Amino acid sequence: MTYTADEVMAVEAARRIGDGAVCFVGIGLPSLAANLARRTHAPNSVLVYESGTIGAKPYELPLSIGDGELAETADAVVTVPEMFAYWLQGGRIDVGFLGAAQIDRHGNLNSTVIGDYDRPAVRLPGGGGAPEIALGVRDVFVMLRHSRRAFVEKLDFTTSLGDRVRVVVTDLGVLEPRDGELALTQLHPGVDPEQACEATGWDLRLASDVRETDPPSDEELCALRSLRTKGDA
Amino acid sequence: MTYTADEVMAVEAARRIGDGAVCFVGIGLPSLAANLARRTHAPNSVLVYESGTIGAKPYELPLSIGDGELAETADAVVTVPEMFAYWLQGGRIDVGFLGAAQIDRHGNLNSTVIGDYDRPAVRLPGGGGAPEIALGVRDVFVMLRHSRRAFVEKLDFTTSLGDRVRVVVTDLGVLEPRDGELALTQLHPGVDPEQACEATGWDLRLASDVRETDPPSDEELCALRSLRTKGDA
Amino acid sequence: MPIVPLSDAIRELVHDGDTVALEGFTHLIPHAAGHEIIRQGRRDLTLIRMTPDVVYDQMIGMGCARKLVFSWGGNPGVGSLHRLRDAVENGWPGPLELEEHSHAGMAAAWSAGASNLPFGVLRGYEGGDLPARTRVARITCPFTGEELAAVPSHRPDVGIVHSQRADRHGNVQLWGILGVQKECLLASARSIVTVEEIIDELTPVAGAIVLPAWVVGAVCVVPRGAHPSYAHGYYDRDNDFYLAWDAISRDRDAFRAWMDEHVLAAVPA
Amino acid sequence: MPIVPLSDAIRELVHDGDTVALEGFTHLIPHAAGHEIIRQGRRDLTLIRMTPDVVYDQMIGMGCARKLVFSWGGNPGVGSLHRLRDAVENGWPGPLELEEHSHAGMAAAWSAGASNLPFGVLRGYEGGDLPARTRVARITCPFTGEELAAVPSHRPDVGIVHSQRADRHGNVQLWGILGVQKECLLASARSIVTVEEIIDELTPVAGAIVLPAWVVGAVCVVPRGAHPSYAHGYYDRDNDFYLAWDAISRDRDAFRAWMDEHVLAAVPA
Repeated sequence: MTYTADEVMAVEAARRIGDGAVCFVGIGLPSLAANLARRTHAPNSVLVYESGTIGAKPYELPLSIGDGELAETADAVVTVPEMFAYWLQGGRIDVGFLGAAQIDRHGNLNSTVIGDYDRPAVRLPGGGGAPEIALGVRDVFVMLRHSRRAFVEKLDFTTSLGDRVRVVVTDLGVLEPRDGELALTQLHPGVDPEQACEATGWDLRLASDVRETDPPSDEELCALRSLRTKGDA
Repeated sequence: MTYTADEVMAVEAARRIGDGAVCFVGIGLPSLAANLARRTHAPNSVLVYESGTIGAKPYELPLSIGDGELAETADAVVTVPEMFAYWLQGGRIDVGFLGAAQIDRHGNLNSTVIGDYDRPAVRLPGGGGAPEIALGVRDVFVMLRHSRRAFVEKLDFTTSLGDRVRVVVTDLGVLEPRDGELALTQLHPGVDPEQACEATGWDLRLASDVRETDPPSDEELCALRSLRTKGDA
Repeated sequence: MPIVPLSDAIRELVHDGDTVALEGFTHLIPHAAGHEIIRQGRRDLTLIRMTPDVVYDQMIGMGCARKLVFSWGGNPGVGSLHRLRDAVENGWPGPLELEEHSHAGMAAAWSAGASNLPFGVLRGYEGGDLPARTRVARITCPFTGEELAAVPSHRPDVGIVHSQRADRHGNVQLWGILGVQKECLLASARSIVTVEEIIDELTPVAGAIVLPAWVVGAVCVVPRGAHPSYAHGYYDRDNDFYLAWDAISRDRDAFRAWMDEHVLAAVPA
Repeated sequence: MPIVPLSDAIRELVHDGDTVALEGFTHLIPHAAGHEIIRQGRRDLTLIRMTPDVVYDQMIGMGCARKLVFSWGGNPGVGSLHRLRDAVENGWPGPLELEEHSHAGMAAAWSAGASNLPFGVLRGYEGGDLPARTRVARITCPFTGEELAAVPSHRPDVGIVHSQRADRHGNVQLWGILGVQKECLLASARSIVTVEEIIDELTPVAGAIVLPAWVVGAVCVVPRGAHPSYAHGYYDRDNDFYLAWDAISRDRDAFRAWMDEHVLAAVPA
């Protein structure tokens, strides 16, 4: 089966979710990846949405983080203050997904502004849960489409820190920390290293063991597409 | 109808609960008084128990603060941390009832130890909610049987402060703050001032306008007795 | 205050210059109340909300707000809030001051406000550029010496939430995703709750919370008062509207025309 | 850890010298778990509970405890805990160290523990003799300059609670008076939940909370495991027992005889 760049991102991120992992997921690609993992190799993974739903099992992908189906299918619904205090800060989350407008070589993220903070060229939505997710979960997974605009030498604003970023899944490949900075460790099928370097605003290092991503299997693609009946930004 | 000393205490305390007052009640006489008020002149008063039940409407008096009927009849049940943070500390309680083993002329209370703290003659249950009730509600009502052992010149231990004590209802009469200390303002029917002074460990002042408590009416006594089908320590 | 029309509640309780929070985490967002504030032309409001979305975009675009206190200001699952961006990037229709937090910080500030505490404590605001741009302080644990973050609590003049239903006494019941609605209401000096319906007696619902009448200011009956947000058990989220809002709100004139037709010309609830 | 017999859970998870909390606010007090700790002869425990009542009286009288952290230690509606008093007043069967708080302080310490914070903040511990006798510090609001109290958070080695039921995966459901059970379980390094029954699937119950299996240590099926406390929806509080305990516990020999017959000689759950 053929597949899109977004699909390979979702599939590759999903593969890295261990069965039983407790995942703090946002909307969009992270929600897609986490739900895919739950439908394939990680049926016991737990989806936690910051809206307060713990163990949500949506049949369709939610458009927003607070869709009703999340509450209806959850093991528990807690208030937002409880979610952030008892659950995220409580250190109970294994994997946190983050997106951003910009990332640097250390995995620091910007989701606040492009340009100067006081007179921004683009005012982005802001950090939301990211600053504390970035420090409060065991492993941070970043999902971000690869471009020089996004993979920058210097962030316009540091919204969250990269200390716990274990993997960055892009539409071209995968970056992981090696010797203190993110290096390319995987390329998706049909992508060559120059493409990834070209789309990166810093001098991207290639890991010594760069490998090709296994192409999405038919099973993965079917499971993924059956999820995508609702919008997924 | 004839009545007991405990009954006149409960009736007199109940009378002082305004309709609509939100009352933080403990078990025993306070619960009896607050429930009586709700059954008589103050049907809109709200009973809050520190176990987390808000707006409880027990049919029978509970033996403990956490009896199931309190939860079943409550408008809301909240956790104990929420009760103390959002509701008591939140400043939403009008009247808090307190008992104690000892009281001094300023309304300070001891419910911790008799004797030295480290080698007590009697280890009492301790403060429980009292320290923060004493400072967190608008008006503190104390209910305490009158005796020299309880009404003392000097507390063995100060568990809670008397700053907001508005009234002390005893089995002999009523004390209220006058010119910086508790003075006798009411005597129950058949009690003479000497009895009250004799039962007080400090030189009890009589207010200039000491009056006799209205005897419990038949209606009050009937309502009270219909409540007392379960134990009430 | 008894059960009153929404227009009366807004007139009496929301004043120019007030700090106002219309809370809701995707679910139960009090859109109708926001629209009434717009109709009544309130100005210079400081708006607080974790996730300002379309209704705050509308209030900002209509010039109600002087300042926004928030942690994530986007159209969930869609993208930007164009009126918010226009205000911040271009000062249209007027400048908008921002006080920006993380979700964890906002949540702690709401809990602290509901608890009558002046600040909330959390592990957060460590590193990055946010701490320098917001109101946060470091605080030291007196027992362990650990450093933590302190955020000032939220104590709005008016808190506004939407819920499914109330009884005739004004006891309010709310279920589904609970967000920070209870905290918002308890932290506020005055409050308004819009409800889908009034019933004789509240019956138990799994997952529901009840806010007793004596902590609620005004209760206003506004069926579909959360639309295009949703009311769990009553109607679904109008995802199409959120998608459509992206185009409506990109252009100042299109935005004004839409507001004129759908909000200003609408009959108050 | 799967669903296991109570005796196995206590053996594996509760060690001599541990800090252990068997929480419950009158409702759902884990008596059976306390009895198993007594049967297994644990020693030098630091016991935490807001309202130590009969089961703690029993554990103290049987010599399990070195220290008690609490806010109200009585027999609710009845009077004293005579074994607790005998330990404090006479050092029998051994000395008992006390760390005494107010309910508000204990509640804040539980919330802080569940939140992975080293301390909780509250308005309290102002004046009186308690602050000098306990672990409390003053803390200053960095924004307003107000002085507040800080209490060290509770972080027990083991938290033990009782609840109505769990499903086969170990997801626990609990309703009625909620107390501090969730906080106790989340604040503890290890945890044990005794339940009335295991069912195939948890169905919604108004007012219920669910603790997912992945935050719960061991689940043990112990019908009537809260008796003489109660399990809302299963059985009522045995008020007569609480009244009877007053006489049983006044006398050391009567107490030992009762414990021998009803606890030590009983078959483990």
